[in-house]
Amino acid sequence: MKLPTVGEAAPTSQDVSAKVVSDLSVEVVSDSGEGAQKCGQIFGSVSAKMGNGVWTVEIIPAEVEPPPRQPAGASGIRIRLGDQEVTNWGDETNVVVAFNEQALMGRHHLNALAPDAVVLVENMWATHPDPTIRKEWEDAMEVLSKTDYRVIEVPMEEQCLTVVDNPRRGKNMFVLGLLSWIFQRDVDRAKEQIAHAFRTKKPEITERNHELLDLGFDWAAANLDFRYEIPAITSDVPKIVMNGNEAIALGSVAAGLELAAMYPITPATSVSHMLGDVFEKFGGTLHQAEDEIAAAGVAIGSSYAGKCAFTITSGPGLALKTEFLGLAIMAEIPLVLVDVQRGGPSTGLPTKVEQSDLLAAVFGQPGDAPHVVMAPATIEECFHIMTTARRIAEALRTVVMVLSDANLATGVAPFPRPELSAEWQSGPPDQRPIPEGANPYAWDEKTGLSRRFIPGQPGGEHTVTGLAHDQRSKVAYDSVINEHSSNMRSRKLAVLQSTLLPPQVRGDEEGDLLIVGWGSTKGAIEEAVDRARAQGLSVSSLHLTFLSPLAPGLKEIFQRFRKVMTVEINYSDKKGDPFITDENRRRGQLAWMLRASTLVDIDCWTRVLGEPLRPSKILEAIEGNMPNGENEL
Amino acid sequence: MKLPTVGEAAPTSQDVSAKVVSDLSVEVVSDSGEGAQKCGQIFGSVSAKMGNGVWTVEIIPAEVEPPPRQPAGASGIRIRLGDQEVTNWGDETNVVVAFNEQALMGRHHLNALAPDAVVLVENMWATHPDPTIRKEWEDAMEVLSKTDYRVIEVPMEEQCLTVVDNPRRGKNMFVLGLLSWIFQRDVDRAKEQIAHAFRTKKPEITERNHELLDLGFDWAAANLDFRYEIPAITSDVPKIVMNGNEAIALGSVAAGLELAAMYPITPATSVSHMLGDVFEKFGGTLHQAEDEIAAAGVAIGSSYAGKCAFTITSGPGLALKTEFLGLAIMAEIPLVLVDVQRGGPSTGLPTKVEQSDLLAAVFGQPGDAPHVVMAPATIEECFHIMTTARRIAEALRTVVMVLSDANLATGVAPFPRPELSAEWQSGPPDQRPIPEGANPYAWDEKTGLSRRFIPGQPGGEHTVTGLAHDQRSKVAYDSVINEHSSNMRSRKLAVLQSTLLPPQVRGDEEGDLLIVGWGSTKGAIEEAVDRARAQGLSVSSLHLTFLSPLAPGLKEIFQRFRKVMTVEINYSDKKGDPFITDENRRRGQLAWMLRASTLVDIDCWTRVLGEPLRPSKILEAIEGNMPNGENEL
Amino acid sequence: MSCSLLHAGHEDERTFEMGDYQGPVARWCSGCGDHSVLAAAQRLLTDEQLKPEDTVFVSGIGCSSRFPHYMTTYGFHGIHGRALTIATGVKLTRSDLDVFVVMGDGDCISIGAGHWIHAVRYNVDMVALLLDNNIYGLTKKQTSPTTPQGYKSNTQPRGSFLPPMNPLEATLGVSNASFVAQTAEWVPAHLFATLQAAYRHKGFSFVRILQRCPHFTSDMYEDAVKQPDLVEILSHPEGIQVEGLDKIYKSQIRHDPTDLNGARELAEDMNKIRLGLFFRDESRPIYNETRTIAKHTARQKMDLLNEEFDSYAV
Amino acid sequence: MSCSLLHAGHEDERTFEMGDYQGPVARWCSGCGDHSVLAAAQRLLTDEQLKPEDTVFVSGIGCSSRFPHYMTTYGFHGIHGRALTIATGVKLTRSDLDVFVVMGDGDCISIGAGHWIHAVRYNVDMVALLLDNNIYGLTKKQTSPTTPQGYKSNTQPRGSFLPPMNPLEATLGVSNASFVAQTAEWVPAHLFATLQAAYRHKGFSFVRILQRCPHFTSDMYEDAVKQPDLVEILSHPEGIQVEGLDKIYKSQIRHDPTDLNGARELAEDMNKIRLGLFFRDESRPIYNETRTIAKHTARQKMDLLNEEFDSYAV
Ligand SMILES: Cc1ncc(C[n+]2csc(CCOP(=O)(O)OP(=O)(O)O)c2C)c(N)n1
Ligand SMILES: Cc1ncc(C[n+]2csc(CCOP(=O)(O)OP(=O)(O)O)c2C)c(N)n1
Ligand code: SF4
Ligand code: SF4
Ligand SMILES: [Mg+2]
Ligand SMILES: [Mg+2]
Repeated sequence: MKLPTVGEAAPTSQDVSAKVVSDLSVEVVSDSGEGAQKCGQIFGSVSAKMGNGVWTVEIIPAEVEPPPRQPAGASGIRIRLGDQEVTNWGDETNVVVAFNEQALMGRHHLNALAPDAVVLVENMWATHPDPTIRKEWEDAMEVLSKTDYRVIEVPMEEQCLTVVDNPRRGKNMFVLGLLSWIFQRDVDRAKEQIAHAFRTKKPEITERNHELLDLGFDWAAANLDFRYEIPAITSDVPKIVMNGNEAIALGSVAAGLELAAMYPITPATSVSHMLGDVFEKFGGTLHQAEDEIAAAGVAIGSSYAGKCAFTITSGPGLALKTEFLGLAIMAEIPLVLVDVQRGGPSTGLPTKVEQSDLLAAVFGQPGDAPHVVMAPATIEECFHIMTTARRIAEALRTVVMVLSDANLATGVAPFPRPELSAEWQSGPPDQRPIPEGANPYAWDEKTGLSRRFIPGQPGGEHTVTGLAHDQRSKVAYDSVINEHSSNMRSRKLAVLQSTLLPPQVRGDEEGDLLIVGWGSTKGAIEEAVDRARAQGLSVSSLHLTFLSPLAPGLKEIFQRFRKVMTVEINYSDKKGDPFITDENRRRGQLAWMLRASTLVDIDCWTRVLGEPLRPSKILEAIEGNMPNGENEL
Repeated sequence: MKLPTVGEAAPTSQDVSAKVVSDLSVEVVSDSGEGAQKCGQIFGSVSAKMGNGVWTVEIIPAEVEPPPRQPAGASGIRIRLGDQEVTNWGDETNVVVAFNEQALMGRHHLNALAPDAVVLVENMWATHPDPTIRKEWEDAMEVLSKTDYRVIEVPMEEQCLTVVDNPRRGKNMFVLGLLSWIFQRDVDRAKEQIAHAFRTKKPEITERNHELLDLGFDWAAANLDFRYEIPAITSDVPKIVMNGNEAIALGSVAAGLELAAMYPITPATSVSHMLGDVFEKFGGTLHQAEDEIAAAGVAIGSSYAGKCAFTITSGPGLALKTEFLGLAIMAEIPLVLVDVQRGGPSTGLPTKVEQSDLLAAVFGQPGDAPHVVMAPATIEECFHIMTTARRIAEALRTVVMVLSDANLATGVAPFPRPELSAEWQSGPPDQRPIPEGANPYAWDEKTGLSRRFIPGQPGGEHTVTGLAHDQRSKVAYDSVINEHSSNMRSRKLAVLQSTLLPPQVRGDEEGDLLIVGWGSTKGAIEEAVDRARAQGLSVSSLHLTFLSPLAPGLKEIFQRFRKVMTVEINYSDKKGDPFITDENRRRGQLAWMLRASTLVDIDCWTRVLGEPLRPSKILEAIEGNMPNGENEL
Repeated sequence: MSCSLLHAGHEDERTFEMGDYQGPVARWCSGCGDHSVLAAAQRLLTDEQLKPEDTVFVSGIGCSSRFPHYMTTYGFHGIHGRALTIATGVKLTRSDLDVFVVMGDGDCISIGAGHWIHAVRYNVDMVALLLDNNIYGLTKKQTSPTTPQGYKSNTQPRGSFLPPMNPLEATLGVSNASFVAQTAEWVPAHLFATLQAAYRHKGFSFVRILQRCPHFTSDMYEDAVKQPDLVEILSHPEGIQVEGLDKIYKSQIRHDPTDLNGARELAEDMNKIRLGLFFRDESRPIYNETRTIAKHTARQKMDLLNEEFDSYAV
Repeated sequence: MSCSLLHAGHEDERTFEMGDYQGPVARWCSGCGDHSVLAAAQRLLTDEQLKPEDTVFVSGIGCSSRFPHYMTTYGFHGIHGRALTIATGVKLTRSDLDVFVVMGDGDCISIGAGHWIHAVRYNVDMVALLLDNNIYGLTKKQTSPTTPQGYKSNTQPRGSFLPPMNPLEATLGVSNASFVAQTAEWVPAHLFATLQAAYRHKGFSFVRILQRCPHFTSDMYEDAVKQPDLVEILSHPEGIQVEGLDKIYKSQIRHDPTDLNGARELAEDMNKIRLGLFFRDESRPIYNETRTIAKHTARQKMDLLNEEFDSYAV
């Protein structure tokens, strides 16, 4: 996959020849409330419908509505298009449309723009009555002039005023027209999408927006000298497009989960927004509890009384649920917990991505609390993992944690439309009588598995407890019983592990370097590894879905490579930093777990930049960490 | 150290020759409320005063006052005496005094008695009006007759009635007399102790108890044919005697800690009982909060506004404090947390010992949350560790966790009286003005250390936050700042680690087997290792005080032994159990950490029996795990 | 919880004796007030002929929270302070079950305060019993929020610093409260009548039960037990009526349970121990009935989901 | 918090202007009610000439909890729902500091409910401000406990299921409550007077501030803002007196702030928006003054400790 380069200006005309590129990123940025996101979403789905690979991700400021025209307040969206499936947000942006120069500067400061990016910026600020604003504009242009960007001023305000009297509400559709021309998007499709997006508003709105779309399209045709063509993927697999949180919400419906208890927290909340909207119609209940502890308690009570329930949260909420998780594990009550990870520790970076909850998820509960931890790697997996999680939770009578993150939560991409099967759903709670003498914890000596008794089952009456207990669920302080029951709870993980297959290596089965990842970084890692292999480097990658228990065969795989290194979005001490030795170095969280379980000297390359990893940075890390290469990063 | 054997019955007489033994355990068991513990405590301190090594530990039923005459309801105390310092509760009991045969059976079922134990049991039940009770007595005697115990019936009730009309309140003193004769205790010392114990009650009580003491003493003299002599340790080091929780309470005073915020939880609560009593007179405040979360918040608020504060809890409470710990670490607010570990997971075994909170303590907080974790190994260390913890917390501006457990909390033993130094206390909070331009997080680039600004300091005004922030404590979502501040918080651990010395190996510096332990198991492990070495086995032991960061030099030490094995009171899968493989085996918590950090194949021998490890069992484990030995346990 | 409704339709030949609800011997101290509450609950279940399999007792942690272990119904001995959250989950999922919650004063009023306040507002149809001995029992005598000011404990050995929290007053201060009553474990007839009224109320029934803890606070209710005139009974045809109770408890006061302000004034003044129904309002919205949740087969759900996909189709 | 006392004795030449308390530009939405509260607080500090270094603003998490960042005093931006616990720790340790707590409705009434109830009872000397916009702002429009029944949000899109919690009523239900007031951010004069009364009260001052959130609930207080007659002012010489406010707010009601039951009745009926001092009682015990803590030098402490050892000597 090669990075696109922007062609030189041809004389402005209707028939500008389009440059063919295989992969390209566009950003639309503005102050919040100007609709840049809506514009990008429509552009993205039109592109998807036209057969491109698409990944869109929103650029969200930390405040709800920060002061206007501030770099830190930039609000917008990135759309990455490709002639193949796009699995991640990519590297830098090639084309940027900015509603004001400050939002643009915000992106510039974050190195979000490619050195040769094409920048289309609203120029009303150059002539703004307020002198300080004019000054800000000049300073910004001064800075940009020192870059290799190609900056094109666009009179958005002026143009939109010909159609609407408050352009603040219309610019985004003008820009959509602009982009439609540049990328040769099917204007009718765009209009359909607009109509759909505003279906709840009155028809005039849609008409107005259609006009603005045409306006932008025509302006571009008359004034721009470059167009792009990203060849379509020819595939007739039906697809649906959504973000990871929507996929989790619909996935939970597919899994037959019927109660979700949560307390709002970014970036997990949008799962419950979706459920709040549709869950009841599917027979589900969304309970917004008074806090995360209560949410866990309600979910556990619900599971105890019937089907497996679930709770949704992020780091700080995970922390609060810790005690209840121990109870569910001890009393063997199935529970699914979704943790949409964000930047930590503490409140950290609430809207940004991180993979720093792994160790807390696996080891965070006081006492010995064996349970299952999994991580989806794609938006599609966000959907399907809910069924797997629910099934394991019920089969093993334990807690299953699903670790997603802000990258999957906000990333939007198409994936094959699932072919639903009723088997994915669990049946109604068993209400048959319990045979005389059967026990609520009749652990199978070999597997530790046992059948759960559900209220309503005559003869199954018993009291579950978080205290040490015997097979009859009677409180027991006896040494032998405590050893045995601990043993049975732990055994279940070994049983699950024995059913797992070793993960598939991507690339050669052996070589110089193996990159190991988990969760949302899969797309970026594989893109980087592919690029590295294209450069002739002997590198492969491995991605883990099961973190507890770990999949089998890892040590064998690791031993076939000269070096093994994890790539994670969490913190690790850098080699060579003051006081850091191989002995005291704090490593990436997965690296650390793999070292303990395989005793292989696993290195790590991790970053906590508050953004998804960029394939190009991972590529640099690979180049810098080839066992024979010097200057390891 | 050899186990004592009880001599054959000599003709009853005043001058029974005493058998000299180097180490012997006594238990007094009864229904709760009969004063067995008081009896044992006085016996223990008299023995300590007479120069014996002593370790006493209470036998506490799970309920406050369970129904009478039930094996599970046994309440009492064990006193282990030695001619050397006694560092743990030992193995089995050699002499048992039981107020009823059911309490006795309770101990028998738990294998608490040595095969050749001498059993002195109240015989009023044999002739009790209630036939079921008589039956219970007969059945019990039937069982006991099949053992090698030497059972001696004692007419306690009958005897006590000659002095008091309600023997329920007097038997314990009669038994104290009994024991005083058998172990040749100084009766005057015993009477002093009684007087001290009942100083708050009216004098008649003391007189009555003195009479009962004499009565028991004389009865024994007239009816028993065996006495023991445990030679005294000749040492003139002044000593004090208390349990681990009392040591933590007084240690916090010595450390200059001035605010303790807690919520009651077994087995940690007695620390606060002691503080509730004495803290105010030392200028301290004990705050019983509405829950553990609030306790953490109050302690953090207190630290923020002045001196380092602390909070005390156990497993379930640790879980609840998780979120606040992340905040203290992120905002770099010093905090000492004492976790008196109990059996888990969940409510588990509230009154029993376990070492299962290690991983949760080190890794339990979502996000990257570097902090310090230490564990005292003796009651004496419980006292001194509080000063170390407070100092590190303030020097590093972070959280320091102290992991004690129920074994140390309830064990009572003498230790050298600390020679107090005013330097142990921190000065009053700095209130000097802050120089222009100084920052609240002016991290030293090399060490990550910085000076804390305390409210009241003019010019130091700033807002601390759990959000990502820069040196000025301003909220910052910038990638570079987040990487850098994460780096600085982590660096502090490496700096601390660089100041630590490699731990001392006990025994040879190299050999076949190295036993590694942490926390309260030290005494039992070293006793077992000494016995093994006496048998000629090539085994040494290593005990860790620092768990995060780990002390330096461990890998080098480990590599000098053919096999390294941790001994811990927490759960691990047993080799050879169904489905358990070397790959999926869940190991002891310390073993797991050491594997990750040293990549040495460290084995573990762990138990969760709800009781302290017995030296004899550790010895068996050593024998079974010698690299050359077969049948590994 | 109007059981009649719930059990309508069921064909069930069984009749239940008191013994059918009695589990193993309770391991509370002798003389502990919890024993009487247990007996009253078992009597209630017998009277109402509740099916053991359709009845769930949920508790937190504490002496009182051992309660479910001594019943033969389904039980959930949860964690400290969180019983109400678990019970809410049970009822949200299974409105057909009768749910009882047993909590201590530390459990409900201290660590559980947030859940307690919100459970009152949710008004989920269940019975919540606060076994209030004004002390932490299981952990051996620490101050609780309801400990009288000046009363000595192991954490406040020179006496509790503050005036006690008044659970009735606080509950009455929460909007959507629908049933608030107080009774005493040493007045079995009144205790039983109160449990019955609470059970028959549709909505969240909060019952504070004054409970003796002879082991740690033997003096706490000594006088009130010895001198019935220290106790005042709230009487009203709409309230909790106990035949012949006025023989022993002469001081009675008429209180209409629909009068919220009257209830608050009675609850506030703590000079007298008042037993009875302070407030009841069956018209308050019940959280688990405020929504309409579709019932579908797995197939139907999957079909619906498939339709849903259309709006995400590329 | 009677500052006069606290500052007695100090020799300090400085005088402070409004600007001395103003931090960086607040990043709240334009028109957000939080801006007015910030201004009022800064005016209060100026009026009372509080030393920035001796003043601490503690908050939880939420839009409103960004408050301390926009002041130039010491500040503690804590975690969601726990601000009151942190503030309690600060005041227990440093009674010489003036402590203000800023919370949102989700922060204080939902996740923070337990701490809120207990803080009212502790009656620690500080000012607690509830910035109540009846919604979760920072997380983008979810139902809060004070959201009006039927009001649509992202988690309850068909309308809030339950009647809202009434923070005043609940606070008044907690024993040992000592200061309970309500004001509105769009009535600056009343807002300021209320903050001042709260600050000057010795004990825990709970102030509910009705706050507009134009971004998510622009309609919430629209009418009340436009039609002053929908608002009723509690007036009393002992209450919160605002010069000339009666010109705009004609409907006034006389209420004696020592009358607890009157306060409850006024708080309960939600047909009118009532602003003013509902209840005040300076005689309630203050937790951080209920104990006598010895003051010693390190040396003295060590000597005492050494004596203590004697009773453990072998
Ligand atoms: C999270 C947590 N904190 C603390 C404890 C310890 N604990 C057990 S019961 C209890 C309080 C007991 O008092 P109460 O709730 O009044 O019940 P009672 O024993 O008096 O019936 C406490 C603090 C615990 N088990 N879990
Ligand atoms: C433990 C925890 N749970 C949830 C969140 C997410 N969160 C941040 S602010 C907030 C509520 C905001 O509403 P409110 O308290 O009313 O303050 P407002 O924004 O309206 O001023 C929530 C749920 C969090 N930061 N921490
Ligand atoms: S301690 Fe008190 S509450 Fe607990 S069982 Fe004994 S008497 Fe009952
Ligand atoms: S979202 Fe509402 S509360 Fe938050 S800043 Fe904007 S207007 Fe204020
Ligand atoms: Mg209690
Ligand atoms: Mg709010």
